[in-house]
Amino acid sequence: MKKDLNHKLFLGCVIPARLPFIESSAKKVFENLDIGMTNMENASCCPDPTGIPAVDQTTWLTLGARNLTLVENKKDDIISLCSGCVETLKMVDHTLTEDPAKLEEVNKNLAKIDRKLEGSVSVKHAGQLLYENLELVKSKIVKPLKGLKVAVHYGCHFLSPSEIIKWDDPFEPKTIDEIVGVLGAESLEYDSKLQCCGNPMLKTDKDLAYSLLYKKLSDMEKAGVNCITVVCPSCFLQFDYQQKAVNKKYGTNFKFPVLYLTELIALALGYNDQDLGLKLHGIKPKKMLQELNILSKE
Amino acid sequence: MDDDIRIGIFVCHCGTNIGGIVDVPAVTEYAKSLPHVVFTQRNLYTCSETGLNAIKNGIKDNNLNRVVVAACTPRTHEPLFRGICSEMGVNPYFFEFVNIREQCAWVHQKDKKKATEKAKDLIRMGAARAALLEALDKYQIDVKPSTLIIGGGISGMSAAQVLANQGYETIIIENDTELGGQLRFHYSLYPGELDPQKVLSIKDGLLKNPKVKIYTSSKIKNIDGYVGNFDITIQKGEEEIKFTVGTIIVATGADVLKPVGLYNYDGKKVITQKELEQLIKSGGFNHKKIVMIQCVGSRNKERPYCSSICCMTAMKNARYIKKKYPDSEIVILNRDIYTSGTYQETYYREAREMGIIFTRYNKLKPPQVGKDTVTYYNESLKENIELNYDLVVLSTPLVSYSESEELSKMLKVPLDEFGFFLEAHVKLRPVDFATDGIFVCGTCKWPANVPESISQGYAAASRVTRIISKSSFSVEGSTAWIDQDKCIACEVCLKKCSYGAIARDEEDRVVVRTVLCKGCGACSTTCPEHAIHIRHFTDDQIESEITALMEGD
Amino acid sequence: MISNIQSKGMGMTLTIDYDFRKQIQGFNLSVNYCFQCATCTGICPVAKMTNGEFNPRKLIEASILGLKDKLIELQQPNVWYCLTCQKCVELCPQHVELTEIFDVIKNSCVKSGKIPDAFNSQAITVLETGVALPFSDAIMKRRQKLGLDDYKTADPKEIQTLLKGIGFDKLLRFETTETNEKKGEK
Amino acid sequence: MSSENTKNVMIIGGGIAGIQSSLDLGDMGFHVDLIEQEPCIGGRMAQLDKTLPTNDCSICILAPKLSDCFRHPNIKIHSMTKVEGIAKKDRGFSVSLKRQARFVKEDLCINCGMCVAKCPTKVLDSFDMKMRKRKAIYLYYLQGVPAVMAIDKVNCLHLKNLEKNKNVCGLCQQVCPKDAIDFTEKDTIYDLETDAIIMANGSNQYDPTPLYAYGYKKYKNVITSLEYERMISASGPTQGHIKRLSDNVHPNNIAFIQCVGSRDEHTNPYCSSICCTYSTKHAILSREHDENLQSYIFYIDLRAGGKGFQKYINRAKNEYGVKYIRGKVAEIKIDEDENPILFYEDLDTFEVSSKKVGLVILACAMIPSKGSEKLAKTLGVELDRFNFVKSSIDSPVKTNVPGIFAAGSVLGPMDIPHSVINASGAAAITAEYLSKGEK
Amino acid sequence: MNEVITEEKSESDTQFEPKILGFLCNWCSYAGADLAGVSRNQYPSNIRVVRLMCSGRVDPVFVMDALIKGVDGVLILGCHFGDCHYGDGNYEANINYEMLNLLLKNVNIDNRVEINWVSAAEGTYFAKIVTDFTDKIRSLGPSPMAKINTPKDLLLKMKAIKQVVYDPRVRKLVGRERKITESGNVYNEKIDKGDFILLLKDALNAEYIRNQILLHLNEEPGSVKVVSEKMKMDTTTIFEHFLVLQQRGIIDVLEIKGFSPIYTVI
Repeated sequence: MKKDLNHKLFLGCVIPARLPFIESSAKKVFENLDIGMTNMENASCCPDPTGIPAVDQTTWLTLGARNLTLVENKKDDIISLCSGCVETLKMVDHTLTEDPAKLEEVNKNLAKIDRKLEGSVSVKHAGQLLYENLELVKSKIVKPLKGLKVAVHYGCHFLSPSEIIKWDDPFEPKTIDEIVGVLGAESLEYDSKLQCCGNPMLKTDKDLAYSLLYKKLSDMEKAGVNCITVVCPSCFLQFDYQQKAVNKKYGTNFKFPVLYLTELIALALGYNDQDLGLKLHGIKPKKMLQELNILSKE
Repeated sequence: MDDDIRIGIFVCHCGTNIGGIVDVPAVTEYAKSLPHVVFTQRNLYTCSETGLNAIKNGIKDNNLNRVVVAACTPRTHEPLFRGICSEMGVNPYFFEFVNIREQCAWVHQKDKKKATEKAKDLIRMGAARAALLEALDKYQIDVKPSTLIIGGGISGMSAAQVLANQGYETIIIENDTELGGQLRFHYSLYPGELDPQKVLSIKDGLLKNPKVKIYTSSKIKNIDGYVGNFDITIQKGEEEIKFTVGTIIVATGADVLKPVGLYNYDGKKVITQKELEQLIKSGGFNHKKIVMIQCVGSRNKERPYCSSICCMTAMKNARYIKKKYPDSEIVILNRDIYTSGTYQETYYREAREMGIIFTRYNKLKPPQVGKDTVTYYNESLKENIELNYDLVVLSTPLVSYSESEELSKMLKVPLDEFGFFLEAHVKLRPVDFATDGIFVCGTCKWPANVPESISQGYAAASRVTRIISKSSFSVEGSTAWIDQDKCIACEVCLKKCSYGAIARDEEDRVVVRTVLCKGCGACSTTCPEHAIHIRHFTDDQIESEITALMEGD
Repeated sequence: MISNIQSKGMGMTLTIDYDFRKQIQGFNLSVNYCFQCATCTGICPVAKMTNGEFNPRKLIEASILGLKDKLIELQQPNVWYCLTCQKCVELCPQHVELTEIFDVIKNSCVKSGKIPDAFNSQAITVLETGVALPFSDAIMKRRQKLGLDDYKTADPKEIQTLLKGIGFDKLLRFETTETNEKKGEK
Repeated sequence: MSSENTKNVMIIGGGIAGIQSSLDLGDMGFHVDLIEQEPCIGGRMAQLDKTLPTNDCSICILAPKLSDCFRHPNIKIHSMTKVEGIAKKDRGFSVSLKRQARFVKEDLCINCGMCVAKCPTKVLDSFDMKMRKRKAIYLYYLQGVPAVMAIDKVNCLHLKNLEKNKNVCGLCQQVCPKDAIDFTEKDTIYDLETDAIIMANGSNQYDPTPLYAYGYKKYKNVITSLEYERMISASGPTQGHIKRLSDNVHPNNIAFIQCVGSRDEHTNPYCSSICCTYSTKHAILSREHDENLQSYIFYIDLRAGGKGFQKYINRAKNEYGVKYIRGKVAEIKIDEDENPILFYEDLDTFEVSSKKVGLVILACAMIPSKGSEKLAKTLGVELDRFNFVKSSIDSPVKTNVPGIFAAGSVLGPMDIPHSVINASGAAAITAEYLSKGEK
Repeated sequence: MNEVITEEKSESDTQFEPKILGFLCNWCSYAGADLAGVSRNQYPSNIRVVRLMCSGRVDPVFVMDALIKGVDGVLILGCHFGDCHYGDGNYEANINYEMLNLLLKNVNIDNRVEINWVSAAEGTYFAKIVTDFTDKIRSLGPSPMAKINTPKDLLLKMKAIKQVVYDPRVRKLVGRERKITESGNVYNEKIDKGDFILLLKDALNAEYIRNQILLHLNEEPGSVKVVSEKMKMDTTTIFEHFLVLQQRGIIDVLEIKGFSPIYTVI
């Protein structure tokens, strides 16, 4: 990675406007590791790679390109907590550097708002940034997450399309599992580990979205996990808020707390549920964490 | 050598391999007692220099005329000991090998007593057989250093080129008016869109080469003789030409199936790939919507084989058209695409990239060719799709020429069920016939593309050179011969012989052409009159072993 | 669910729409590379869940042949069922960029007025606010509680100028009422 | 030309192609140096159980050729030898060869196997695809030629300790009845003059480990076709019994997956040509081993262009109940008993289904052999984009270097008949090349 | 059957050791036997091997010769179909074996002759075949022909069979018919011989009876009635065969005793 770049945190839509506790956990972690990070202001929707390009690819490209113009390339790089945002920005960046004609067309449109995109911008998922600083994380651990049995959900856009994301292997990913391991928790294998959480399907067919989620939850149960870790707000929404819906539809009783990766790390770094606002989760992790003495019982 | 039989038996310890199990001293002692045995000896390693010298001295000192070695397997060491015998003036066929290692000591390690008994029996059998062995000579025949190549296509010409350049007299006979074969009808060759003329240019070399004689518009009339000396009669117009050659290469090629009665084939709006090539070559091509249909008349009940070159040919033509007329629309209806190999698959991918449509039809619901539309059942969607066309091109397989039948009879070599020539062994002798001195290459054997046909031509040339690079051809001594007093010429044996080694001679007797005989013995076993004898494996020799076996204890 | 769409238009004879085919190729040439090995369908979670009623391979074959009726009018298979999880893209031995090709098909659906409500409303929100999820007061409070400084997103006006410049708004449906009628037609 | 020919030809690689070229040229009277890096000649064909489409025993038809080579007055076999360098001479080449120490005197060893019985060190046998152990002193394979032992110095106790000046084991030396063991032997480098060269150094099998979706090496019951070839071979590690590596249980059904590492832009874009038919062979043989065993072959396009191949496949369908399923398997998972479960779309029924089987055989692509890129560089021979030797349509066995020719699967994936054909072809072209200017 | 063997094995020192003759072809089965040696596969030592170039060389006459001489079992081993070094010698061996087998059924010796196919790679399999065959023969006990006083009629029947397989007519039939019935080629498709076998059966049966008649008449001239009694068969059948033999000019009437003609071999 290029050390000299200043990290611009691209928050996207879902996290700041729905899941601020993820944002705060992340910021606490960066602070603790003193990785400099400033908000990337004036950003629009990335836009959502599952929604907007379906309506109009040009719009998706242009709007994405606009976001890229917000940072100075070679001096800044974009860090995001959302796999969707990362995918969009990386793909837009890739498409436009590969295809000058498209770039020209996009810039023609951007001109109308006096913006211009030139040169490629480096975009990175926070998960990747943290993995690259794993030694640092290790050194700061004060509360190893002993007894935590984690179902890691990578999610699709964190890995794919691998030729553009150029990060972990889409069929044999290991980075998040390693982080979880370093934190003293145990990552358990489960059958549908690499399957999509089903969140995008909510737009087309709720029932199908639930059955996709149901498959994952029951596999996680079979594996005997006690919580789920994600690296994407959409996945978080799906797991944390739709578990009830699944229980309702299938008469099941899943109650897996969902912890975003930075929340997990924050816990290991010694932050408590107040600091992290864990009570804002759909399924409250507190009790489970206390039982494991990861959170002290007051 | 006088005809009283003097057998020497040498028993090998092979270190402890045999000696550790079989009581070699006892066995050697026993061997002394056998009829005609005048000398026995045991060696630590009969195959070692010391052992071999022991045999030499044994022969010299006791003027032995039969040598029996009881040691390991004849499959590896027989040539060695035979060599020693002939070195000492004992005919190599007077040598008998008894295997007491692989098939005795090593497999009966738990019971030394029985192993020893068995060793004795085996040696007794060997000695009995040795007593009846006959002296044989490797049969030598003169070889004419020349080749007749039947068929002047690319395969035949390639063979001719290699042979002639090595200075061998080469005769090409072609029933068409000029050399070149199917290659003449192509405007380009895949994958490189190479000009066939470049490939055909070897023709000029042949025409110039003094070693090459070419008979065009000629036919084979008669073939007689055998390896080294085939007597050939050919018909050129009115005149008959006779000559003798040492070897023959069959390179008569194949024809492209005319799909009469299939898919409304009319040669105008519905044509074959071959006709399309000629259309393109003549510049008469101007069509926009082309539909090609693969596997027309192949991979069906009647012709259950894949012609292996049609897919590439179709692609070549489609790519050519698409390049020349980018606005043309080409759909290739197929069942499986055959682009096996390195450049082939790339060629296929490029074709798709260019926008040529490949789509799968169903064998059981073949496409319907209408006046100006083709309707087919799309296997990938299971739905009917209608295509407009102004030209339909049918990809038909290569099929054998009907003339092959006649030729195969003259050469006494087999055809397969589709009329293609049948090689001696599908894998290890792909361009040989079972009959010595006759070889096969190119599409008369099986559909092949240009590079394959060329390498087959080369291969045939190589097999020929093996024979004609020597002045004579030597044949295994243990062969069959027919006792004419007993033979009633019932010809049962004729059909038995895989090598065409049995035939009627000029006096109309059924005789073995020793040159061609491989000595397997199938003929003898079924000869009703017991008139056929197999040298070195005679009835007496074999029965003597059986008798000897029962003479034990 | 999809099954009733499936039942439509079976057994009819389809014809190739070369222009539509060119249109798709124009957006993404990789569609040509497909040789129908079906790896995509084999790995597709939705195909598994719907036993092949949603079938990426068929979508590609139909795209190669430019079967517009099938893809846009009948929507069988229904392209909107793609999760964009990209598993097919990862495995495709011929590097066919299925997800992007499906976007092209979806775009054509939108152009012919066939945009699912959820997509439509998300698009409208982005057009009007610049973001997919606007900030509510409740959220603002939470952010403060968590000690997060407020976060300035793009100026909606700028975004509107930009998107209207592209004609994004023309693609969208602003009265949800006419939706159903539209479905009825054609 | 006369049978007393003074010209030399060097043939690199003692597989069926190299053997065929050697025999043809030897018979023409050329002196042939046959270079083989393994202890015995025979190559891939020696590893095969049966050959298609006749299903005749591979070693049965190969063995006679092996001994023909060994006994041929004009052929010299250089086993355990590699090409190190080459220098162009005015006529022909001077090639420097490296002969790896065998530590067994070829002229003395009588292959009695007493040393093997005594040797204490067991090593995974590469000839048996590492499915069985051999000793540190070993015969490369039972029917191998030259039929003499070799010691692999990496594993031999004595040799390993020799460096540390410790004198241990040496049992083989003690028991050898012919004093054939020579621990003092060193690797030797020597030059050889030759007038022409034929590259016949063959090909390798693609290692499917990177294809995580198939879980090779992760799942015990997912093996490669060459491993299966050894498994069904009567002289192989399981004496020809079909067994799952996880539990040695005989499977009831087997799946064969085509185009593993071929027709795939991620790995090898080309078609490996031979897999459709050799998998069919495997399926037929499996059925002959056990008439209740059900085989499934998953394919994209069925490619059987060779002589009798299509009929072979029809036979497999009709007489051996082999099921051909069109559709590439997308991924493999396993159940608790390590039964592989395949996920795929059946293109005949459009079922998106999964199938549980006892054993999965990956029909892996043929790829250029390990050394071949290095060798080509040494010889200055041009390779194609897949690292096979580059040849042209109108001269299929010539390389870009005059006097250097190629035969067999070094030219690209091909079956035995094709290898034999262009091996003989290369022999002819070589003979032609060497006769130039003489007449 | 297996139990029988194990019982026999238990008192192994006194057990009967059969003499077994093996005909092996040079290219596959003999090589397989060698491989058994190289791999040290152990098997009973009873077998004695005669090496031939091809199993097609195994003349049924050899086998009969061996059996009459008292060999307890004969094992014929060739290449698998399709492997034959000479193309199809093993088919020859097989058809000859089938003929022999049909004839030997008449005297219950058929189970003492076996044919099988071994490739050069099947060392272990070779050992197994030999072991199984040896055990089988051992369980059958010594060949009746091996006994010092072999039953006279059995000896005569065996001689008759030897003459049948020696007989030109039968050899012609076997030799010719196969090619006709055989549709096989090197791609070793199965050959359907059903009808041919039926045909063969009748022919063999007839010749078997006729050759017995000849052997009886060789001993002493006799009438149809006498010979029928010796052969325990009905006079009409025997009479028909007498006529055939007479037509062939092999036997003729010597004299008329009472009303019945006495025949003798010319």
